[in-house]
Amino acid sequence: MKKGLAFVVSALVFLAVGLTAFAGGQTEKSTASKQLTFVFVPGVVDPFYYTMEKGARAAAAKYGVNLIVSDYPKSWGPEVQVPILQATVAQGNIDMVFLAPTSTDALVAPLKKLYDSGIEIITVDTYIGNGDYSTASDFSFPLSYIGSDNVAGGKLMAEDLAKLIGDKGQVYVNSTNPDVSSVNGRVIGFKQGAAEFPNIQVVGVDYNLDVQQKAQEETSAILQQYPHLAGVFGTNLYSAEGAYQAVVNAGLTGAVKIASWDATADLINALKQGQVDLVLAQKPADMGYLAVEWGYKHFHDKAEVPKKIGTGFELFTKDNVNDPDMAQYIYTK
Amino acid sequence: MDYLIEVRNIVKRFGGLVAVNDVSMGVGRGEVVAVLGDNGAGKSTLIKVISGVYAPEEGTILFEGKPVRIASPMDALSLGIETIYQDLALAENLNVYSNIFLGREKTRKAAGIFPVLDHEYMHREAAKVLDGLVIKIPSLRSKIKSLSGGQRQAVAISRSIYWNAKILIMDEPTAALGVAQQSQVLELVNTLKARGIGIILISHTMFDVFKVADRIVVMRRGRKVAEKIRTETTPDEIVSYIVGAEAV
Amino acid sequence: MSDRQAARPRTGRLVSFVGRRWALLFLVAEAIAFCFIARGFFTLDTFQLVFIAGVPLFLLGLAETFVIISGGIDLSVGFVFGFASVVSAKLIVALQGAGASPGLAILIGCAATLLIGMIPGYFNGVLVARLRVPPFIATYSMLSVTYGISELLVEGSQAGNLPYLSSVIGTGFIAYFIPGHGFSFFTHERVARGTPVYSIIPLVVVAAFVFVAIFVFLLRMTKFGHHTYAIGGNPDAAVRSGIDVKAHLERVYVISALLATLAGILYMLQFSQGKSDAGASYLLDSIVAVVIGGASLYGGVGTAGGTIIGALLLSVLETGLRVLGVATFNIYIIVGIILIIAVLIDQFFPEITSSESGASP
Amino acid sequence: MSTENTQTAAQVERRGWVQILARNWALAFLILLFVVFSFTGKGFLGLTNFENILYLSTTFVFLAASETFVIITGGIDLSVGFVMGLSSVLCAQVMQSVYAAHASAAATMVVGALVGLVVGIAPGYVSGILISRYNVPPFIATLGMSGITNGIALTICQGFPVAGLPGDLVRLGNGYLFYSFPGKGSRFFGWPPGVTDSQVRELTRILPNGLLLWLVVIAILLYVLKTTRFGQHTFAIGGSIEAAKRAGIDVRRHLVTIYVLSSFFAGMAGVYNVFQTGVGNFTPFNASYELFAIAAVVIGGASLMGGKGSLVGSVIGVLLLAVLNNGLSISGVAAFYRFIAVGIILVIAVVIDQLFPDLL
Repeated sequence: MKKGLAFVVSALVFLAVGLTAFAGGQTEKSTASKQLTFVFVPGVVDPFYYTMEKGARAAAAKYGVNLIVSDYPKSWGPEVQVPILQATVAQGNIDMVFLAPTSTDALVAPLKKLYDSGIEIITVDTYIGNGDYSTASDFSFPLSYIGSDNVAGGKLMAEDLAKLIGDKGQVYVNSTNPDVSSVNGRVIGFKQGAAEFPNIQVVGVDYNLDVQQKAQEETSAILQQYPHLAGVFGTNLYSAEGAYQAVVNAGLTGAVKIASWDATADLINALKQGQVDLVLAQKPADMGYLAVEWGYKHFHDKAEVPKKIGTGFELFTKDNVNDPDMAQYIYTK
Repeated sequence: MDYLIEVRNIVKRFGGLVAVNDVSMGVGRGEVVAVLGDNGAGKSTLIKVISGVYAPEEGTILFEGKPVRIASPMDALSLGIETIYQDLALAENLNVYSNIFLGREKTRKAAGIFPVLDHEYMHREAAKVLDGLVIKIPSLRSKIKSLSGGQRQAVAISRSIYWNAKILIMDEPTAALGVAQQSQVLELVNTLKARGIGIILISHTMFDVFKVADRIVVMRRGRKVAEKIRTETTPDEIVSYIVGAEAV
Repeated sequence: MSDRQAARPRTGRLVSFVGRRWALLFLVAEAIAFCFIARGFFTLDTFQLVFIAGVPLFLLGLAETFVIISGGIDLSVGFVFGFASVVSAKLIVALQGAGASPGLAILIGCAATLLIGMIPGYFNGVLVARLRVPPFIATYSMLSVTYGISELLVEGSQAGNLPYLSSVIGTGFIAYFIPGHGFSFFTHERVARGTPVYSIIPLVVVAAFVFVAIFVFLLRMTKFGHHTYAIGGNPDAAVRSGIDVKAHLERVYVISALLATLAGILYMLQFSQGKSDAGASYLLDSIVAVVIGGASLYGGVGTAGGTIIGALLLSVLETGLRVLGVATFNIYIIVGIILIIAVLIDQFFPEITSSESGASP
Repeated sequence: MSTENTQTAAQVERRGWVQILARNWALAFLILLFVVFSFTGKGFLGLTNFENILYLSTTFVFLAASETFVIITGGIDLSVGFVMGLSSVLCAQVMQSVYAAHASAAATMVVGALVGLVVGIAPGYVSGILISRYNVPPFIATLGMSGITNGIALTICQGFPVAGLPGDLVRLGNGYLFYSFPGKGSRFFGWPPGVTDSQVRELTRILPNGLLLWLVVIAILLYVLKTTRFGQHTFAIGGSIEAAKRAGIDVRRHLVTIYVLSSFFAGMAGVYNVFQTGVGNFTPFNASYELFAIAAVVIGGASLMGGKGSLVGSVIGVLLLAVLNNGLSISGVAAFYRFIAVGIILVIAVVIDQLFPDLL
């Protein structure tokens, strides 16, 4: 009984504390002259978003924006990201949040709530709803979607990989997680691109759930099943790293061409050594930079922000990999 | 003599082994019958037949003169045959009165609908039983874990007598107890006897047996080899039956 | 009362008091500390955030409390959670496709899922109680099976396209307060952007606490709860006292699955999706909450209140660090240390748990 | 009496046959899987594929082997997966620094591997002390250690794979002992001269280095468990701690050694992981490597109650799960069925254990 009593008392104390805060917790809304505060919430802990953060920090320094970067979610999903988002904005006095939403549906309500309280939203890399904020809808409230066109990128990969394998043969896709809209876009784009080559056959798609060792096992199995496989498309760094390790191990380097989406230092290194043949770099740093820059322009210059901003790609091949101009596109820690 | 419970020609086999072979015995009201025997003599199997753990292959059981079927421990309990096992079968994490009422908890209706445990009632009732015993337990809200061996024995016994045990089967009640506590437990046995409860006592300790038993049954290799009135025998004689030195 | 003093000669009153309530004290201390050091922690929103974030832990922790008190463990709760989120999402979408209104579809879908969710629990119970499979293995196999089935249902993807109403419920509050407009319940009128709207008491927390209250009542006050302790304390004694231990254990595992299912449904409402591995990360945390709450993995000891305190302790820690903006990798280290300390306290002050008011009735 | 005896003899004989099957059900099941997948999966039946299965299992063989010792003592080690992650990250981090300081690839690898192995000992020592000296239940002690090791690993690498390591690493980790090419001879540790990239599909590779490593480790551990006093004591403690104490075994010290051993091999798995993938990987927090390892050990005939278990069984358990993965994958069966299959196989394992309690 005593324990129960203690619990009730502490709960009441807690409640009282909360209610006091309720009365005095909110602070005055911002005025135009004060420093802007932006919050960045990454999608998951991964070099891609880290590079994005660096871009954002560069812009924040340039425009004098106070940038708060939230804790990196440890795995991909709204159940991890939403509490981080909400706890981070609890600090108060936030002018804008830009984030990579981890779900097209689940982020709508929490972001709408922030929007209604007067905070502006930009989504980077991934989007909410169908990503089209230009026509009015339940999810069209963000200022902009800044990201690369995954379907177009997937298509690009298919075309370039086709060139490398002489427009014919069997190709295989190793992907991370069917849950993720951006990665799925790459798979869809790749299949569309491959469909334009009558002699190219996509033999399968596997999902490694972001575990490199699994990607390696899956690719090894595929190499057994299709001994004359001509190419592999890895839709992110884990897929690509696992896939090329499997090919290296099978001694099929060169015989099986590897196309990798995402340009980590390790994959670029593998490209230099000829173990990987094609690396697509998105421009995460640009995404971060543009989000801050457009946010600043929105508040400071009352500029009209485009509803969709594409950041494009860079393709690394063995011809340009040592080009010093390309080094900026490598994702770094 | 009128037996409270009587078993006749009980046979219990395990595979090829005959654990209890044609054994008959009985216990009267207010009588203590000790069952003695070496390890493997069949005494615990016999006890388990009476308490409903094992079903005998042959033989009959009479309770208050009428044949009964004891197919499960619940059957035995409902007849008033309670067993206190050597390990006492107490839940150490629960308190004294909870153990006394374990499985037969008293509930009351909270808000007229929900059956909730009636702790007050159980506490009160348990106190009544324990008050009549020699061994004192400081608080009925103490966990069994914090009690001494003798106190635990008392809880186990109170549990049985609260539920109107007519027959009490006690398996080595004094094993693993200190000397002072041993005599307290034996005193408890005498108290119960005075209340008219029939007791079957299994023990290795000749001292205990001769202190409290009225009759002594000796088993050997599954058979009953002797049945003596305590006052008409000696420890030496009983020992010789147990080890089989005296041919029957 | 004097007998209680005698029962613990080694420790003083203060040590014993602290030892018995260390989790609660720790919780209060960390909450106060965050109020001072984390700007924005001391607000109604953050306070409610702690509870929202705690919902899965409250429910899974309570599920685990029943099982652990009975002397077992349930590794499947995390994936029963995911399974429930997938099944409920699929059902709601299907019902809507069959012409049901969103409200009806959600109601029937959730009710049906609560029933379906008990199936894995029943299998766990049968394996553990009837086939005598160790709980660890039985529930691990059920983990695999429910994971596999939910992945099959969504074909490796996730279940979505839920009616907007589900998200309204999942992210809604009981009451709203708008200065100048006063209180309103469940919805609030549209106001100009930037007008402060105070949301009071999240619906998911209410739903969770209704179930928590029911099962706390079941565990604390009823015969059923009492028998759960008895079985965990001494299964033989329970059998000999005429308790149907096998049937009881089956029910314990069904309750565990039921609570996990509810948590999964609330997840589905909150995040508008069903995901097979949505609950995976809560499994160990829920066990940690139970242990911090004073339960013993050997069974027979533990309380639902303790588990709730344990869950709150974790939830406050995590939310507080997030508000602070500290990288929460360290949280694993902190939780690991707290867990070990929890057991060590129990080892050093055994009299705390063996005296009257220890962590079991 | 005589009829009774002959009956029993017949029963014994029949039971004996059933028992042999029951005792080796995992092996029987493994063989069955081989046969089935050979028909359903194109490319399953082949030397390279078998070698792949075997060497890709290396880390899990280490984890299951270490878990076997712990489970035999009646304990459990939930930290192996995260200890592996910590070792992997630290090993790679050290290699990265050393390599960046222009050390040779060989020196880098040796230093990194040593650090990874040594680091692996610490968590086991702490859990061992907690378990043996302070009576913390193994479940809790190792669960706590898994949180701590995971946190340290993540704090060190900030959630990123540790890259920038020498390329020789993966060549060694994924290499073979012996290569042969028809017409061009054969060679140890490298391709026969004259073999070009386009001809690699005909190259025969024998004995992956990973497989070689785990065969050696298992051989040593088998020797320890089967023939030494240490092994005997391990079983004795699992059978009855009290009896072991009375027999004069220093149970506390033995348990500390057991958990150190477990943690050490988890560390070895982490180091090998670096050699296999070429980067240091933290363990994803819901990867459940420890559950996988425990499942393999139980399938291999160990009892979670302690006192029972076999290393060969555990290896068979790992292979059973690995073949299931590989076979289903090659047969084009949706990956999700494998989870269901694993669950069912586990139940079979334990129910068989219940039905034939007198095995082993």
